[in-house]
Amino acid sequence: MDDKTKTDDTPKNVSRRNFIKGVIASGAVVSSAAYLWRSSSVLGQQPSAPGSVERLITLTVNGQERRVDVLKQETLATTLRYKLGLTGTKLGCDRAECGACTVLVDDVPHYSCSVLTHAVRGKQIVTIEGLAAADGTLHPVQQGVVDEQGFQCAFCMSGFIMATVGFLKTNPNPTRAQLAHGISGNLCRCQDYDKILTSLMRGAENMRKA
Amino acid sequence: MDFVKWGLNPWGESILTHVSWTLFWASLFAGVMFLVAHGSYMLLSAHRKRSATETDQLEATFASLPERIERHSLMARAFHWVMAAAMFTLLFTAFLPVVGVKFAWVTWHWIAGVVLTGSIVFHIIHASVWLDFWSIWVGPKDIPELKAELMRELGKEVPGPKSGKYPLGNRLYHTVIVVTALGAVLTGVLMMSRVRTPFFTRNPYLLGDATWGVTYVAHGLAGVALVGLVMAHVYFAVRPEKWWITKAMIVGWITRRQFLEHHEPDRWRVSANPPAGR
Amino acid sequence: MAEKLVGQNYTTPDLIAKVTGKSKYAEDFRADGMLFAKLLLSPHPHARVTRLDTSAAMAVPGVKAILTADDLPAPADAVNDNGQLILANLEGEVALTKEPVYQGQPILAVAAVDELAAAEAIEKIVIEYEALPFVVDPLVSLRPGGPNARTKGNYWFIPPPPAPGAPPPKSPPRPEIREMKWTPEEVKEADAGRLPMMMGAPEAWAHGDLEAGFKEAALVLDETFVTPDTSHQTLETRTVMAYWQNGKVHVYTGTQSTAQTVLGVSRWVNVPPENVVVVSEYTGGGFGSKITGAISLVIPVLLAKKANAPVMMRITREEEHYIGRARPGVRGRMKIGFAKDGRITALDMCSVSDNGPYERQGDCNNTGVIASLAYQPKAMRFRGISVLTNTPPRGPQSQPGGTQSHMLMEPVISKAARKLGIDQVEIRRINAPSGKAKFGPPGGPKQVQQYVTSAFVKEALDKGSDLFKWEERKKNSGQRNGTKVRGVGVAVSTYSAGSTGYDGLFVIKPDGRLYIQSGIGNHGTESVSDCHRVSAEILGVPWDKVVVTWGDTAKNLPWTCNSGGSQTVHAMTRAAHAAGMDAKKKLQEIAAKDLGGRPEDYDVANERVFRKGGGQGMTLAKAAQRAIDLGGAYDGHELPKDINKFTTASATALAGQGLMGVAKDNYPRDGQSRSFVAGFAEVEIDVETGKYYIVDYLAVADVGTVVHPRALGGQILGRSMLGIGHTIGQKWVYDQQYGVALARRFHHNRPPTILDAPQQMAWAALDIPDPETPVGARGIGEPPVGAGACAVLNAISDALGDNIYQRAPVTLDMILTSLEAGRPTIEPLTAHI
Amino acid sequence: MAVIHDVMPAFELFQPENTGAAVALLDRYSPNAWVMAGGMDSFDWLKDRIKRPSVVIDLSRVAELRGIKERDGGLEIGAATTLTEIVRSPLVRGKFMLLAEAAELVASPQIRNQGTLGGNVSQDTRCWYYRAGWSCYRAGGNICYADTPTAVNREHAIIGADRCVAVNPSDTAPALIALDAQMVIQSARGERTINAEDFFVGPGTDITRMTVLAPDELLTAIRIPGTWAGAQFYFEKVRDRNVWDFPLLNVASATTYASGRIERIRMVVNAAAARPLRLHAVEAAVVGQPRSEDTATRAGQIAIEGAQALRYNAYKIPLMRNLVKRAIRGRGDT
Repeated sequence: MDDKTKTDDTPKNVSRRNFIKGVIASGAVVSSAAYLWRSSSVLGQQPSAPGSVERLITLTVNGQERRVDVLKQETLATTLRYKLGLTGTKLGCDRAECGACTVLVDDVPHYSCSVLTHAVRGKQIVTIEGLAAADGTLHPVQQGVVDEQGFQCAFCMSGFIMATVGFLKTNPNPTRAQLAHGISGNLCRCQDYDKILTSLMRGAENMRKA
Repeated sequence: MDFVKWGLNPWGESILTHVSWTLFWASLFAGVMFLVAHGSYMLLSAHRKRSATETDQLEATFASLPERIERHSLMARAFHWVMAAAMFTLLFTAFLPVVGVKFAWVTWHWIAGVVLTGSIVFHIIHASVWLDFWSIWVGPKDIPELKAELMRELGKEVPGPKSGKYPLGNRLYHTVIVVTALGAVLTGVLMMSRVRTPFFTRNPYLLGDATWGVTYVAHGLAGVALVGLVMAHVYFAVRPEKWWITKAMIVGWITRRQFLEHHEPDRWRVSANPPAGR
Repeated sequence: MAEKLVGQNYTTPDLIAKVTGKSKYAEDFRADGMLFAKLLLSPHPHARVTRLDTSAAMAVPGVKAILTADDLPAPADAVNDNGQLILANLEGEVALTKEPVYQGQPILAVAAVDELAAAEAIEKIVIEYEALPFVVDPLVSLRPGGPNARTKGNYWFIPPPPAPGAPPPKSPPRPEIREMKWTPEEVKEADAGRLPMMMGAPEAWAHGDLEAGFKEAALVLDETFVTPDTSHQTLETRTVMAYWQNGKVHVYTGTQSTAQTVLGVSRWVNVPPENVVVVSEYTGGGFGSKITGAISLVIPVLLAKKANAPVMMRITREEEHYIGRARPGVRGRMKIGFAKDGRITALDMCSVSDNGPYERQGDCNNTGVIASLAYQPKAMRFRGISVLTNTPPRGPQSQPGGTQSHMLMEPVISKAARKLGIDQVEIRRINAPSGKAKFGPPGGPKQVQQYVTSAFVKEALDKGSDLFKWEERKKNSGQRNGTKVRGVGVAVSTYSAGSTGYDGLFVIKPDGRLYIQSGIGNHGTESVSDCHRVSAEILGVPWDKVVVTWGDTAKNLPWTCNSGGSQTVHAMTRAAHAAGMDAKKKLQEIAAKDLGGRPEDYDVANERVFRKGGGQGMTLAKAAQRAIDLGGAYDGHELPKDINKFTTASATALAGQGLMGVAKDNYPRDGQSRSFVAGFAEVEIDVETGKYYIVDYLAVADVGTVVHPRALGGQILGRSMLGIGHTIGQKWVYDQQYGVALARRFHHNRPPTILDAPQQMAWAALDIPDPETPVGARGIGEPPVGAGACAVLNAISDALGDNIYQRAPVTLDMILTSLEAGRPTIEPLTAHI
Repeated sequence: MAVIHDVMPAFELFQPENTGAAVALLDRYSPNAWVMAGGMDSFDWLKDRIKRPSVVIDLSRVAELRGIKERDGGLEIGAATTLTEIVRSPLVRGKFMLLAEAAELVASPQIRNQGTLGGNVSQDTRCWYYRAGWSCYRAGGNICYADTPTAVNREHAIIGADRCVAVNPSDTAPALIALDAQMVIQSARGERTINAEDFFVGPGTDITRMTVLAPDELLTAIRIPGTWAGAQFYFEKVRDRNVWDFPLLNVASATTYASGRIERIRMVVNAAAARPLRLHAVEAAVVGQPRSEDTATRAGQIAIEGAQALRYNAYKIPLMRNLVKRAIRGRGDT
């Protein structure tokens, strides 16, 4: 197709033109878990255009500063799962349609599949792994889920919990309907919504007690 | 730069979609170039009427002819101007958006297209029934005239065949326009099945993807070609030495002298009776 | 017993890992040098690859290997458990192909150091196709001259059963595709918007005197209805990571059935079971689409072999639409005779199911079987055909065929009740199965129907109408309030609920703990630990001293049922009970040996085996140590002869570690286990927009003994929601011209969100033990689906009348235009709109 | 060449700190540059590998594009202000509740937390034929796959279709038009403001674009005049699922009353055509009329004059009639 004009004005070999050779960031976790986007190798070695972002950046995740090598087009979910080894954040659709990848960015729930990692430099990122205390004490919302045996397959669970924790920061004492609305950006295919809502309401209650 | 644009159909197959609009600019440019070239050439070109003396002799012989000789019947003229209007509407609605003048052009375009189609159909019938159908076509019989015309272009005063009712250039142009216009019209009629018209329910699947691609490209090529052709046509229409023809296309008649100056009486036989006030 | 476990809530052993994000699903595993696979999908619904050039793709830096159909093992014959030779299906599904039969079917896969390189490589592959005739609507294929989805025809031929008395064939005939078209009369019917009663349909059976039944009827209704095709859309796609080590293939994937997935992998990859390791600690939902994993797993497995490196194949959401399975949509024609009291005297039923392009689906025939069980028609005739189409492969989805059956039948029964002036609960009561109710096609040498182990549907309906305050609520049904109209609906639903004959395996170790091996899949039902509480309860071991091992076939798991068809709680509580009793017997024997007396003088409780009525005894820890000393059967060095070889291998590996409980479920069972649910719903519809909300929903389950209340409640309401999704919006959409999917994403297919769920939901269980199984528990996974779907369907028609819908989902556009026109407006028969 | 709809191709990423820098980048790199604000529309195109910009300009660091401030009696809202910020803003809720209501009905909480007002009004159509990456008119081709004898076009246009039958999916756009808002647009050529009503274009005029934004232009702010502050507002969105789904139809209106009669009114519907439709005829017909079932019914009838159904979207005509009716009469549930 290179010799034809695509009607969407595809610039030819754009990836070739703009792909930047990168360095694998040092740091045990990063390099050992730097899968998926590891190859700077793919095509082209042209230098970055002036003014564009650097690839080696520092993220603040669950209170820790993490140096990591990030591609221009890399999403936060990819960085968390494949470079920082934080696989509690799930990819259910990769298209902002299911919420399984929900994390907190400066206390606000976001779909990490639809956030460029470069866009969260200097922000506080919290994932499901960052909720429980160092001694293993569960976050009140996590405890609520345990108390009520919420969720079934639980692939959506970390997203729901992060969405709840974020929502409770804006409304710590919600009605069942308000909480449902607050976490409505999360999909459960086991469709266990009733039990999920019960357990997260319990979580809200635990938080108010704590 | 490619001359055609490609797209993908739902099966991921490459399909033709349009001609590249660069061809429009090319055609426009070609038209202008021709105008400039021909214009400057004509400054030096030999004058190609019959010599006055020759004409005077003829006038004596053909004194019986009426003062005014009908060149285009009202019908013929009506057709010509309707077609011209349709053609201009088509070209402007087609190409103004291309040059950046945005407006809802499609309805105007297909309506004008319908008018053009209708007038052409009328013209074909009219010409084949009431007019000397073959007088407009070129053929082997024209070779002597072609020779003569070329000699004259080279400034030689050659005797011998003058044009019949329609000068050769005129007829050559007609032939080209017939091909392109028919191309545009036929493809255009098909393409109307892809927009909403009162005539039939829209069916974009009338033809296969590949056939449609060819149809759109053909329509585009004919369209851009017409840009140049129409420019040339208008140019000749307004040239002083062709004014007598243009005038005839408006009023319908030419003087006996103009007739004798430019035509071969035995190739364009004119009846002796004067034109009724048609 | 010291502690009652069965029937109590508890915290499942997998929950802490889940809430902290430590639980590992397939895509969470990593291996050094792991490559990433990307798929090239067919853009054509049916075509033949005429040119394939992968050289440019291989040249992309980072690309390690490309796998095509040529690399797949040929379909091999197999031998089943009874030693019967099963001939390979030569037209069956393959993971990669050069003759794609649906758009989105994988053609080849590229393995590269990262997904970016793999994707770049895919785009560099030169591939050309020759388009072949295709069809995405089964009815289009049934029209004379209509296209066939497969070159050989449009349905799977069903060989006639062997003549009575004739010796059974040593192997069933090889599956075969044939062509079937409508007769001119049937075409006329279809043109009139009615599904033809296909007399020549391949799936055909009957019982009772149909003619007499219709004569007896006071009311005869003849209706056509269409159910949607719905993707399983498990939130975790069928992602797989695989590698080879010392000749063994290690497969990390989501599956509903850990133990039996070994056989699936063995068959698909063509390696002996003992060289297969399946790791599936957590599975992100299955609903029938991952019963033994998925055939697509052979792609990373074979790529890993070809590239000699671990391969992760991350399946995208759009890819999941193509290879992720879906429920077949069914078009049904139901001619039903009702007596004055509402009793169904005759049911003449024809179902046309969308089979997809590959293996024959059972849904079509099940629509008849389930109707015959749930509504007990005095006489019934069933005709059905599962038509091959060029749409993604179907698979069983929670209550396969059952959900469709209820969606076809329930609206007709509601309509009849309205016409006969009978209460909606009453008409279902009077037709309800009870006791050892008969159902399905007559079979066996005597040509008799099978029957259920027990059924308490009337009890469920009664309990439900009390809890739901049915009598009060139905008064407002159809009452208009401003632009809003309310409606109430009730529906019954049933499905299979258990199998038998599997094995239990555990060891009591000298540390006094009970180490239970579970081959059950962990896909959210919690049966992976629930079932085993039976063993602990028999042995009086507190739950905090029980260690359950699951999710890795290298960890010595017993032979276990598939988690499909709601078998598990029934089958595996029986196995757990058998193993528990085996251990108890061994404890009693050890006690008798050491402390004198006869084994039956001893009892087991409170982590001890002791002489009945108090007196001396020993701790289980001590007994475990003694078992090791005694050896033989006690510590697993001698094993029962009747257990599965899979269990034997595992038990042998565990021998000598303590007192082993190991046994096969040999308990008798008279009848087929079936569970039942009665669903109740109230809806509020805005007649100016057609938009409706489900105000309240209740489901009452007849599932025998309740094992784990919270898990049961989750299943009842969760599966009900799956059904409700079928009614309120889930569907497929296909473009007929190109045969390609238009609905490829969640916001196209519309699985219900938390705000689409009923504003109130409640569940209850009768908790009446099933008499045919020791623990009394039956399965629950499937029956709620039809109850949810149909309670809402019926509530809508109760509010607005019978002229609203002829197909599901019932969306607001359908309601609004039907109200405007005074008749159902959406074409009844067209598929995937 | 084979097609794959996953994995974002590489692009050059710029994160300007201020509007000037953003505009300069746009001037330098358009038409191959892609502006990303919330990215909720962008990521689809990029991940599907259908749009292939060589440069992406991420506005997340341009502080001056965010925030809501009062401006001569009305408000000025930065184009990169998130929908959640708008929903929660006391300024918006106080004067222009209509916009807050519309914004709160967009997609899902997380999308509202990230999606911006500018992005919501500038988003591309959701026609599933166009979004599949096929070369339809809107993609520069010569066909509309959604308006064929077999097309499934339940969510498509009933008004103003010209070859393309796609609709505009925005919920906030009709609210902004009803509030007579103005769009502030910047480019290297300077700043221009345009009425929200004229910001959107139909396929007749430009079949490949939804708005008048040129490739090198940046929508920087939306100004809402005080004109309609505190008026009677009505917003209703009808959709299938109550989360995520785009409108099947929505209606927004602002009305003032004088002595029981309608004094001034602006009414807009969206998802009926390729651009939000201001219902001038309805407005003209109801001004001076009492707020009654009668007036409402007549308004509904006028609204659907000239509407033309496709094969599967006939319901949109009564739906539009009823929504317009409700916009005047109220939801009508007692």
